[in-house]
Amino acid sequence: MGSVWVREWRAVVRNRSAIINPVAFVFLGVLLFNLGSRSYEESFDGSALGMLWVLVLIANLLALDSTFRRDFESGLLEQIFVSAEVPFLILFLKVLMQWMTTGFLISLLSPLLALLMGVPYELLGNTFVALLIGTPTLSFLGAIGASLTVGMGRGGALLALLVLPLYIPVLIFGVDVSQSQSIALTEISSLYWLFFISLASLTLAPFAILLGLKISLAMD
Amino acid sequence: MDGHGLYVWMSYLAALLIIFGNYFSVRSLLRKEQKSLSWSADKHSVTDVADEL
Amino acid sequence: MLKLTDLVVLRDEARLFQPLNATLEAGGCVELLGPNGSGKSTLLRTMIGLHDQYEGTYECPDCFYQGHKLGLDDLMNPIENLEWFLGLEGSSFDEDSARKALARVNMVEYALVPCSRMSQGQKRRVSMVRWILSKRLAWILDEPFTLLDATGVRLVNELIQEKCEAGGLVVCATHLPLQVQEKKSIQLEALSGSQV
Amino acid sequence: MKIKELWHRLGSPRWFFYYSGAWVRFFGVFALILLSVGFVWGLLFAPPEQYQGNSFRIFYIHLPAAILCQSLYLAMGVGGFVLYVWRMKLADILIAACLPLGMSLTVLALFTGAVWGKPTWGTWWEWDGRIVSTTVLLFLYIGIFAIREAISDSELRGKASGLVAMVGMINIPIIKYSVDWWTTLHQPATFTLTEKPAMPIEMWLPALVMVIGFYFFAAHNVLTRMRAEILRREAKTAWVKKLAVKMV
Repeated sequence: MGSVWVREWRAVVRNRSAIINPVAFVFLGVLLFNLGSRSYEESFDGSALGMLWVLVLIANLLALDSTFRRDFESGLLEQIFVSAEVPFLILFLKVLMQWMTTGFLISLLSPLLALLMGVPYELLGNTFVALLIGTPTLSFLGAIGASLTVGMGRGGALLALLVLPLYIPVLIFGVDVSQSQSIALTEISSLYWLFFISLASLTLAPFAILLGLKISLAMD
Repeated sequence: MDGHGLYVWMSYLAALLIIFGNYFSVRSLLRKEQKSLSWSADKHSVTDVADEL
Repeated sequence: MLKLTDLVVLRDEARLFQPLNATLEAGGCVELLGPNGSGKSTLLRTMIGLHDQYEGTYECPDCFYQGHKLGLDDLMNPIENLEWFLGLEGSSFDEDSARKALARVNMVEYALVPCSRMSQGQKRRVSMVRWILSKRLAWILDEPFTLLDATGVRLVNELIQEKCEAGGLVVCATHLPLQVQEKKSIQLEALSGSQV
Repeated sequence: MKIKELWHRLGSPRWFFYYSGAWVRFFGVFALILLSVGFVWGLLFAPPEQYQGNSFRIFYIHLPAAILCQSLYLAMGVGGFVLYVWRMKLADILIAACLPLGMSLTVLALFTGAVWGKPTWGTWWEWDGRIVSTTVLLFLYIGIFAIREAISDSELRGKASGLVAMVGMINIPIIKYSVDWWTTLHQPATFTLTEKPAMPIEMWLPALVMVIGFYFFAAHNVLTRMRAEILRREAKTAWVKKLAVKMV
């Protein structure tokens, strides 16, 4: 099992564009948003946070297709299904790595992003926590869609159609947590929900991903 | 209908449209299948099919 | 032991060939012949469980599978690829035997070169190292001669011969008959269209 | 034991085809009666509502459409579950049969909602919780439709759409809850006209007739579509050939 971890880590580190692209996309999105719509007179009204979350959602969506694509096309995925004792764990690991390069990295940089969006200082902490808890859901639910479309040459539009409706709760609760005045768990129930959704998708989604990949492998 | 007639009629017409649309599409689907089946039954002779049974 | 009983593989609800019956004891080798589209690859994928539309039954031991896709990560070098694969299988990895096996396929000087810099034929050779190191009882090989030069073809035959002598079991779909001492042949005929 | 046996027989297309025939006729006849009664009643005889006047008559269409589009999605989700647990091909046929009707009823629910909204709220579209959830439902339907279009192998197509339907079914309550949450945050509920508890019997009775009528119509529609699909898929089997000989 150790060598499998090592390999996943190497695959992430050596595929530098996969690390840079999502983060660069969010920064560019922030830039465009400010050029397009920000007016300096207005005080902060929360729509900037919503926009930031939408950018994170789309950045994740754009990176989703590559979760399994390279492994599928090179035949590593079929080796995993044929030879591995527990494909489940390896797939879990893969999605986790996808999260590291998208959601996790973006969460780490979120204070900077939020400042660029004009979010007041008091909300930076909340935004960070909300992103950190909310983004794993995006990766895991999204990977279900990716597992089904990986066998189709270009499944981009279909992937968006399958996945974006499922992102709605994360967007709503995430924005709400980001905007809350306090971060105490007892005071904001949306944080509970964000937690719940995250845990549920972490535990349930891998089963669906397994089934989806089996379908894609049988299509081959 | 105190000025709301247009809205009410629009809704009911839309409902009728969708009900009949679905009804006829399903009916034509069934007809099509039955037709293609009886056509292929014509092509095989009846005894031929009886042998297979 | 490999055992196929009235096995028919379906694709899109259509049978691909006539029901197959075959038994293969350990130490045996079977070559699967047939024109394109006769269902060779799909039969192999059925035996390893990647394709599950079939009628009849089959028994198949733990397998090593080599499909059309090589299963090598372009970002990694052969040593890393092997380490990953053996970890996947749950067998132990040591670099000496990996290098020895690489020498066998004449690729030892590429041990630390990322696979992205190799030609297709060279990648094929590297993938053959996995056959050698795999601890699985059976090999399921899908057209192993593709893209190989004459020495490569000879090497494949030798490896299969050795596997059988060591008490292994080889199923190989191929267009080029195997050059081994004892083999069974199964000829698949493509069925025309959907005869269910 | 008996129920188990019945269940397995239900999975056989042939058995299903034979026994669904009578049900189709039953549902068809009652759907016709109930819907005719419901349409005339709702349109002409039900009393106008106190505040909304005659535009309330749209409710008799809107309610059944909104209920049915959710029920049909639920049926698809359950179909997906059955497909995976019992590997029943009939479940795939069920999913395929629910899809067009469910999608068109979702559109109908959205359309009547908009048409109803204009005279009552003064706007065609409001970012209200129920409207948003129904719109999301429409996208979930489109997703299943799209994935069915994208996969050519019939068995894999069924499995993939069953998986998507199951995932959607699990997510729908969460999506609904989150959207409701969002609405209450952003705008205090200003219109709760349909949820007035004391609706007089002359008004909810036609609604009930319409809902049951729509259910019967849906059953008729879905079963007939399934029967057509069974004939198509099993066209080469002996029992369908025998049937075809009878039809000639």
